[in-house]
Amino acid sequence: MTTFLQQLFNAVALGGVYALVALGLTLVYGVMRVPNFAHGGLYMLGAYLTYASLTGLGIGYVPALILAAIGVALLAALMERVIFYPLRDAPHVSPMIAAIGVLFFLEAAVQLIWGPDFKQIPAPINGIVEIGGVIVTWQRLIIIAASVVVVVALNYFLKRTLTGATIEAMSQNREGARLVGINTNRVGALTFAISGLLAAAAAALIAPTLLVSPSMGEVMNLKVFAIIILGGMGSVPGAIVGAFLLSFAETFGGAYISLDFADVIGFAMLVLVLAIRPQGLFKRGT
Amino acid sequence: MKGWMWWVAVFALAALVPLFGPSGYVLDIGVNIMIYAILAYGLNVLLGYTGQLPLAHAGFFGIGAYATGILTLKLGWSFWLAWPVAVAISALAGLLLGLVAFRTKGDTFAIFTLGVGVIIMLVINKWDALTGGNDGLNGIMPPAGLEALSKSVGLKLSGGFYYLALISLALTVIAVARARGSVFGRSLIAIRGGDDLARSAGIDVYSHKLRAMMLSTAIAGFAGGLYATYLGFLGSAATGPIQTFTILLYLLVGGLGTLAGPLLGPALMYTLAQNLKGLQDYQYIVFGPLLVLLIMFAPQGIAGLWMRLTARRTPPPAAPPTQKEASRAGS
Amino acid sequence: MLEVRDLSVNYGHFTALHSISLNVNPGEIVVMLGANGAGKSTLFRTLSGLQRASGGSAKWKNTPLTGGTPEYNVAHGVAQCPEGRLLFPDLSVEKNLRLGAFVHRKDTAGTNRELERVYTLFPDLVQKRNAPAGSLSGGQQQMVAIARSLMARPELLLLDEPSLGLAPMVVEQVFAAIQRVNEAGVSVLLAEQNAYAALDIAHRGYVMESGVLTLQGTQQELMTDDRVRSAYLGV
Amino acid sequence: MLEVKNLGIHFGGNHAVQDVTASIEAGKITAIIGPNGAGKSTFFNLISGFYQPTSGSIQFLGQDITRLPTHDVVARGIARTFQTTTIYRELSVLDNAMIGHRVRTRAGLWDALLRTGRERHDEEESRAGGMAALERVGLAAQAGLPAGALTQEGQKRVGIAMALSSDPKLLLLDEPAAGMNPEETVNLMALIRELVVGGLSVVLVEHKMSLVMGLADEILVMHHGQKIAEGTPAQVSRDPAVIEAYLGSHAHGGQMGQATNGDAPAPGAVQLTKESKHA
Repeated sequence: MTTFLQQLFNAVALGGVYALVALGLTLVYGVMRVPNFAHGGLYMLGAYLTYASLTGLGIGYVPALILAAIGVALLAALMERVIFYPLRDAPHVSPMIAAIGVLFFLEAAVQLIWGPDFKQIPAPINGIVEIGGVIVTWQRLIIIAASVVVVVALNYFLKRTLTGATIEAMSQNREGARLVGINTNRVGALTFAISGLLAAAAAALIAPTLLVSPSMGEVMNLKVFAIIILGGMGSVPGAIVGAFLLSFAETFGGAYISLDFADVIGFAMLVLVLAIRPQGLFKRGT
Repeated sequence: MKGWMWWVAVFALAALVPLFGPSGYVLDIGVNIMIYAILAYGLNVLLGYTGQLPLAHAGFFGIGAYATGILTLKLGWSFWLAWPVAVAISALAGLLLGLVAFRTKGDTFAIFTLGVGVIIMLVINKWDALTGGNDGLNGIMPPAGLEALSKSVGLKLSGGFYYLALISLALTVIAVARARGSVFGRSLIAIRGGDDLARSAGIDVYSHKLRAMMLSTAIAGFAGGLYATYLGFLGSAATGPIQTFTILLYLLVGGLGTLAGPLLGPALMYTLAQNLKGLQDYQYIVFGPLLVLLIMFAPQGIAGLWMRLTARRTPPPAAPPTQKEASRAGS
Repeated sequence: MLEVRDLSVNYGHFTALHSISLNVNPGEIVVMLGANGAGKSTLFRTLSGLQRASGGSAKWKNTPLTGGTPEYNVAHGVAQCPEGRLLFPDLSVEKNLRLGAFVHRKDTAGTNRELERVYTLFPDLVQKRNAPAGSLSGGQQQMVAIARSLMARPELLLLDEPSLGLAPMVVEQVFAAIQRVNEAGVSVLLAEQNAYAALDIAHRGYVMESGVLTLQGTQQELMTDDRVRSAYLGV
Repeated sequence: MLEVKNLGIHFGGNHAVQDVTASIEAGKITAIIGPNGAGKSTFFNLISGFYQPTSGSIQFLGQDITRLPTHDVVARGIARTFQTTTIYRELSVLDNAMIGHRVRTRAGLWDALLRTGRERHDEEESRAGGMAALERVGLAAQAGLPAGALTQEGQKRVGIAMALSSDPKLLLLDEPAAGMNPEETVNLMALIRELVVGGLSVVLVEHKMSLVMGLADEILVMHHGQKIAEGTPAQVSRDPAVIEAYLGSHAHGGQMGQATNGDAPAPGAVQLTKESKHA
């Protein structure tokens, strides 16, 4: 039972991080219809910017997280302007391939600047807490709390603010959005910025629990794509549900079936779902 | 000069290379380029001709390579038997993937196949008992008789491998050219223009896509078998998405949907990568932006640019060759 | 007033609009009649800034409508309620309406006032205000679409095929609503296939065939002109 | 030759086509007309096998083709074109036509790789079939040009040639005059007539009434997903139900003699109670 609860905590924390990364990806897909393969690169960069802010600038964990999030957000918006916007009318494989180019560029650039070795980011609060016999690290609690806060904030932004509504409006009807006077170019850039922000925040949150490396974005990339396909591409609730489905499958599959094959289980689930329901679990109407 | 005469000339020149007694290094680059080229030809069948972006390509390369390795090492088969069987296994695996994957289209197809690509790599990486896991497979032998044959004509084994790769490449080019120039191949081009249009033209889109997938993955497995016997050892890294993306880059540079592109791209990019020695680990600092610029400004690659230039220089042709198609998938 | 002078639109080699000139005076409902494919939607898309003109000009008061973007045209008093409605189906009715006032986003009080006004114009929408727009019936969705474009507080409303796919009873309601909108001071340019119903509420009208205006006249003149029928039925 | 019985399809709760029964005669030009959103295109997509109907049946030359996939429908002898000019612009005109002949050939991947006799035979036959189709539409001289280099009208003809080279008995044209200038439309009408004289049957969906009235032998009128009238152009254009569907009725009681508010519903007029969102 304790092991079970232990795993449950791990799964929730992991699911929170997956959700943050996947939400940005699904928003971008909804608004721009671009599967942004560079998204994992933004996540990875977020971890490195956090690391650099901590070690280079010597600032605290929270300011470092914020700085990294802002930096990556700006870069993502730039990417939209310079690459994806010009490619909006190109054949659909073009933006995908361009995004792959960006992913590798980011990876190589990070490796050039910070080297190929693993980096470690110290946890802001060390130690563990015991909750009802279950031992949890503070960092996991921070991850869970922070991801809840960010998801709630994002939800508030999308549902309660007019700017947030423009994002939803554009993903539901692009031309309708133009007709009410929404500048769809600006919304596109904004959505990319938000996706970068979320990815970097997620990276900064999870970084203290793992080793930071230039290739960490690749695996995450594949997982969040699996998540948004599972949830239905462009669907916000789908991304959250998909994130937890994957984290639970990985965590419990890893614990009770085989740790070696934890990653395989996630992708196998994806393949299985798609084989049965090619449109994902939450089909969007557009 | 007619199209096929260029090819004969290129292959004749390439065949002369070992006779001048080049270093093993030069021959090694040649073999690597040819393996990559074969792989790119396979990708081109699906991406360039059929308009589908499969991101599990290196996985099938891995299936061919590992099948060859396992059959020769663990079952003691001769390479000459294991290789064609490995090709068949890759084609069959491609069929299985296609049966499911072609229920999806466009972005979802790409991402779905990417997921499968990762699974293939992970399974190879984790299935220690069969694949050697992280340690990989070691000690795969060169093809039986290749060394003796090479010696008998005064070459080293590396020269023998060079010719083996060259013949394999020639076979691939012939196969792909024939497929493209056929009734079947025309239907693939039709599918590239859009499923609905192809359907209404009376083409059984699903079955054509499946066969294109099998040809594509068979060629990938063919390259994989060659790779296994040439290198002698296998690791799972060469079977993952990174490898797929690398081939994609090579193909784009060379020219998507062209017959020369899958050879030109690897020839140029692999050589370039070798010469950017200091940059080896960071080659994507250059290649990443290059990929972006290519897809934005020259989506037809070198072969496409060449065709556009020559087309402009010559007076308006009365009947341009039918193979001169643009690479864009939209219609 | 709306002044369209020699407006042309080409799609590649195809001429969709051929040197169209027309005007709409303040306070008028002017109907643009014509069969499907005559070029009405192209005209509307051009006036709202979605489609670039190939030649000629269109002005609302002194605002040029052909050079800019939809944002510009909406902000300068010309809103389009498009064919097919183009609502945001998963958003609530009220959110659709609030987004309609996007160009006045700094003026929350004004938007709230406007919201009350459109709810009095379309009382049916009040109880549906929190329902997703996509869940409404076709007629109600059309009401939402018109209301959304009114939220931009336009002086000129471009209404493209508001009766499309609606049952006659509902068409009647929609047209009554258009009349109320007009009485509230909004000029209306209405593209309609449902010629007689549209003429009932219009002051004047034009008939478009294959991208050319072939007929114009007052309500009475067009009502009794057989050429209107032949514009639709070809005989 | 084509018998449609109680055909219907709904997307979600929306009945795009409902309970349509009609028969299309061989050797004639049948036009399907109706106001925007009437379900014409959906009906068209049903008979060409693009959509699977949710009710009813379709028989072609006495055989049931209701749920056949599109390529089988083409093989049985029904070919279609698209509303927008969808052809392969980067391929030659002849290649476009040859693509349409695929359904009459059987050579597959193995034949291609091994250059079998069947491959050579099929290739030869595709070429001949493609050229024959190009001759029918008057493009034989342009066979070698890239299709994208042709005029809009030429590209339309390429689209028709692609359909013709599958050797159809029935040709479905989806808004053939869309995007065409008046003089091009006239040429196109002449072409369609020639094809019918040559023994082909044609069904077309079209908005341009001048084309429909001048060309069609039979007209089938749809409104709100249902058939509301059928007959010759003269009959149909006098039919009150059609006039009402097209021009609407007066919201507050009409002044025009013909289209009064429905005191005397025309025979065949449908009960317009169901709302339909246009598909």
